[in-house]
Amino acid sequence: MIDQYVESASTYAGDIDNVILLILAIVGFWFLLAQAVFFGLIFKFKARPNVKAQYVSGEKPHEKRWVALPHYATLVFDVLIIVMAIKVWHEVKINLPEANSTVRVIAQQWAWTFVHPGPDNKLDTADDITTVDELHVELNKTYHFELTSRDVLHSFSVPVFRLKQDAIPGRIIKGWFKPTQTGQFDIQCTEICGIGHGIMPARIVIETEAAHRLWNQANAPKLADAAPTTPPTSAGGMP
Amino acid sequence: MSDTAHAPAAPGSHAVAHASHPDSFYVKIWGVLLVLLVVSVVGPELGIRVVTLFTAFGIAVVKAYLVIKNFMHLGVEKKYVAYLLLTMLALMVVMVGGVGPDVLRHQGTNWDNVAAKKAVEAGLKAGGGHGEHGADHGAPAPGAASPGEAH
Amino acid sequence: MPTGRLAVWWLIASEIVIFGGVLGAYLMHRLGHPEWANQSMHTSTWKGALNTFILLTSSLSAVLAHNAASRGDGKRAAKLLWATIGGGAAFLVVKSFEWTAEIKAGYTISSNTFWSFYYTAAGIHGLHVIAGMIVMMFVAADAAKGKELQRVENAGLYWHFVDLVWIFLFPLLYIAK
Amino acid sequence: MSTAAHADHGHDHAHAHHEPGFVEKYLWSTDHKMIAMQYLFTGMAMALVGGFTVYAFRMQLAFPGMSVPGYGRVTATDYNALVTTHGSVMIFWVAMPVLIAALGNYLIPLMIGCDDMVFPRLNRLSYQLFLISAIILVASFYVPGGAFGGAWTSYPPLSAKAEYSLTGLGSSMWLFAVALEFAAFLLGGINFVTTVMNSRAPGMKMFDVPIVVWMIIIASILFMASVGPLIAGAIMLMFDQQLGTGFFDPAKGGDPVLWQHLFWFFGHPEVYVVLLPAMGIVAEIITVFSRKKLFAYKTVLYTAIGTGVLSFFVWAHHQFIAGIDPRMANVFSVTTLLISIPVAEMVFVYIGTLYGGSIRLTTPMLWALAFIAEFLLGGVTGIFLGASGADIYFHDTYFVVAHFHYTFFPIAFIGSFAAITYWFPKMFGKMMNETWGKVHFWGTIIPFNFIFIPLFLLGIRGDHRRIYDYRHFPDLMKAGMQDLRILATISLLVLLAFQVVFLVNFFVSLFRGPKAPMNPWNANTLEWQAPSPPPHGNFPQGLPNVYRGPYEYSHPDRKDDYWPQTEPASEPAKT
Repeated sequence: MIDQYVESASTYAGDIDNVILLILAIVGFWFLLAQAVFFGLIFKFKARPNVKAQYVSGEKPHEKRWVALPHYATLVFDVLIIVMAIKVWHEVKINLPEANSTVRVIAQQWAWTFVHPGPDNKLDTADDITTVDELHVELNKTYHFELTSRDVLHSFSVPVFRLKQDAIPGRIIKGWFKPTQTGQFDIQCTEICGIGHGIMPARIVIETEAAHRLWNQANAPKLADAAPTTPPTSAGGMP
Repeated sequence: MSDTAHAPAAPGSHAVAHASHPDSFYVKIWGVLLVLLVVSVVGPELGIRVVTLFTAFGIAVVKAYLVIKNFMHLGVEKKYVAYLLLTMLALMVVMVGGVGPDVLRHQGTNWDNVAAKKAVEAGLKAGGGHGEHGADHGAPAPGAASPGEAH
Repeated sequence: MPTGRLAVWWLIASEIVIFGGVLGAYLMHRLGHPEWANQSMHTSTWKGALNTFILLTSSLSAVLAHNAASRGDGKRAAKLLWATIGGGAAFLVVKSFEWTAEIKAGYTISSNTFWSFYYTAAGIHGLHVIAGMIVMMFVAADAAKGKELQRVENAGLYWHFVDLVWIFLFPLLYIAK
Repeated sequence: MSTAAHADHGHDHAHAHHEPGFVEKYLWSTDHKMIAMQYLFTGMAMALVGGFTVYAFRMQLAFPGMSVPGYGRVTATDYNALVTTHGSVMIFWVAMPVLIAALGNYLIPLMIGCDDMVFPRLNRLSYQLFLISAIILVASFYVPGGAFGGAWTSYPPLSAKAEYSLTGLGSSMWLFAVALEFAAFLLGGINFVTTVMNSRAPGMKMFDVPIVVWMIIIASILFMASVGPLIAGAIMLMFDQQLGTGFFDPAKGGDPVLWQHLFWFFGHPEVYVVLLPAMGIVAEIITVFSRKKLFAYKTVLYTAIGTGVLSFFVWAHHQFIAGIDPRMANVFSVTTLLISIPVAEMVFVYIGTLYGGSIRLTTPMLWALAFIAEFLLGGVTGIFLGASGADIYFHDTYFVVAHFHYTFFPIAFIGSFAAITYWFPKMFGKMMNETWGKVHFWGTIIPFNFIFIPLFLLGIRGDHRRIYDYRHFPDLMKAGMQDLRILATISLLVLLAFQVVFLVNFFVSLFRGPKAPMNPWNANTLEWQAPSPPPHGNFPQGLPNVYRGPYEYSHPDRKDDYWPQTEPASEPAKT
């Protein structure tokens, strides 16, 4: 359902969409049923002259059953939803698959700094590529990200990945994604972070292997002037 | 909920309503509390961790029990008051239980509180010696603003 | 149960969660920060112990006041309440000497998170001491005239609770080093 | 039980031996009904503040950069302050005072058959603290730097440091106002609980207490039990702001996540604090207007208590992606979905109550039914957010905004309108105009859905919250998205315009309405056995005795389809 509106560009985007779809199907059915019963009762039992309302205490077992049965149904469907949701949660947030590469994401008021590992695919080396508000990743490669913030809370959200994680100053939070579609998409800050919260957009650029190699070569700092242009530890509480 | 000021009686030796305790009874309780206070101050001086914990916090619980039972007369109060107070305490346990994994611990699944770890490390290093601590008070604990040597 | 006493119990219940919030937060930080031992060693155990003694004793006079009031002896209840108020005042005097010494030594509320908790927890408790003293002044004035004797017990209950909080603050802030 | 209480507080308020002056009657009163009116009118005034802020920032969203008529250009700073104020005002200064304080104060003594609260002066103090807090909040708009703009959750470090928020004074005023408001409601809650425990009319047993009173009591207890840590947190945050401490500052050894926990440990029970009284109001109204006994009184009560207890175990679902340990999210996901069971059960019970009834679609009944219909949508969309896997996508999008407005709007407004239209005859002794009441009803309900259904769609498309201008995000300006924003804003304007109908109807009925009889709806509960409006002391013919539960409608042994709680069983049925 979601992918009709927002592209699905990561391996787990489809799984999250499926959980949402499952919940939609379950609660949608019960919602419509409850509304149908509700409006049906209102029309059926509208006041008519000389018809007295029934006296039902709702305390007798056969009356209580009408509440108890939907109650058990709710429990069963709750369990189903919990199982599906937690499965996806583990996939996205708890289990990190082996990474091909790691990027560092540093949030601050009101910009994103992305540290790419560069041609040698290692962070904290001289050829790291640091960009502002633009993250370059390669198609079909598993990435880890290390997320932190320099000042207040921010949130790293990539809607096409269905990924969202708050950045907290003083903490490093790890996560992963694997892009499955090339293109340029929005990165949002989804945690209010001051007056510039609304002007904190960034873009993620997902490239093919060849294009990414070219970008790496074009942007990697020349080793001669590497030291001044690549601060290995900017003031982000990063290693 | 009845009109009577106090529950009729608790079983056993407290069958008498609390108000009829003579003054000397409360003085005795006070004496016990003072003895406990002395123990709780002296105990930690021994420097044994278990003894410290027991004398400091175990005795605090005993003191609290004595005050609640005898001075606040909870023993002869309506039962629901005790349940109410215990519920509030239980809620605090729930809160600490829910918050602890994030705040008490400094790392967990896929996250690492580097600022707190650095603060611990720097604090322990600075506090190695005893005595001249007037000097290090002003220095702010290092944190996220200055990058760490985390891994 | 008389309405006044019932209300005091509910008040105490809601105060438990307020102190529970501060102390729970402190406890979690304290357990995660072993280096705070280097700060807490600068608190004065004997001043804390003295204050514990003062509060325990004022609790005794509060419960004796209640005993007097339940015998209908308003005059004695009022005297004992004033003794309790005196205990509260003595507590505050000790506290102010203690804080003055610590601030002079450079340990202020913003030096370090341990000291922030130290001043905040003890400060909130101190405000409760002051509030209890003010309430007891009104109750004592009435009791001396033989009026509203049931309030002696209610004020006493609140005072015992303030004492209880201190019983836990003392080991948390002073003894655990 | 009542004797002790009455003896205890008899001295607290002189029983009007002299004619009180204007100030004493309207501003310094200790009468629970007058204090209820003070809360009601303050709440209505604050609703206008909250409505004005939403008008200004929705206009900015639909027509970015325009000069909003009556406000001017909404800058990024203004936008944040407006959003923050809207959230805090609607929850703390509208929903809480109207649903709990105003209705609690008005209904509790009348419905349990006593002459006043047990602590009338405490009650007055509670209102005064509340009024001061409201004034401080509004005043924060006029201080240098402007009002606080860090959202109603006030997460540090943004809220803790002026260099981040740029509203040093505004942040502190906001925080102080909120803390003061909590203190006011703590005092009020203690008063409610002790009153109901000690001052019930003779014969009124536990299960004879009307559900709305039970709900207000459970809500007050929930509030008391949950707000403590946040009061402590507010003091700590205030020290962070003003004294330079570092409780929530990682650079000083603190932890910003702690505040989130303290906030939501209160914040989630708070949802039920306002939900339960609204549920109680609906229970009263649907029984009266379907002439039915409440289906399974005890079940309603137990589910309410169950909801209250469970609500203390679910708070961290607000923080799934906020940096808590992801394993804890599993625990909170389970508890969150479990809380759907008692809440759903309550709704089933209300639907069950309609069965076999004789339903009269009066204005209050329309509101009560609309509450159920709209709240259902709010409830089921909560499942998406409580399920951790789905929440990754929906967190902090407009889906969340739409979800909680589908719960809070029914609670704060539909519930309040139901209560006001239902108890108006008792409160003011005048009948409200039904026709205009229905015009207002449809003029509110229809645009309400046209505001928030588009917001659900925007949330699904990835619109995130608290953004003052979406033109910075190319993916959020795709075809049709701005149209949805404009649709929501236009619907809001329609909804706001129809509130004028309510205000006019309210005040015209208040001064010119036909006189209300004592029991215009043929209801059972005790307040309808007092004159309309009740005088000081409530029951001039003497405090009532209670002989039965509150929902004995259409009893087969009786000719009348109602059976007041005060009518002795032995007397022959009235004809």
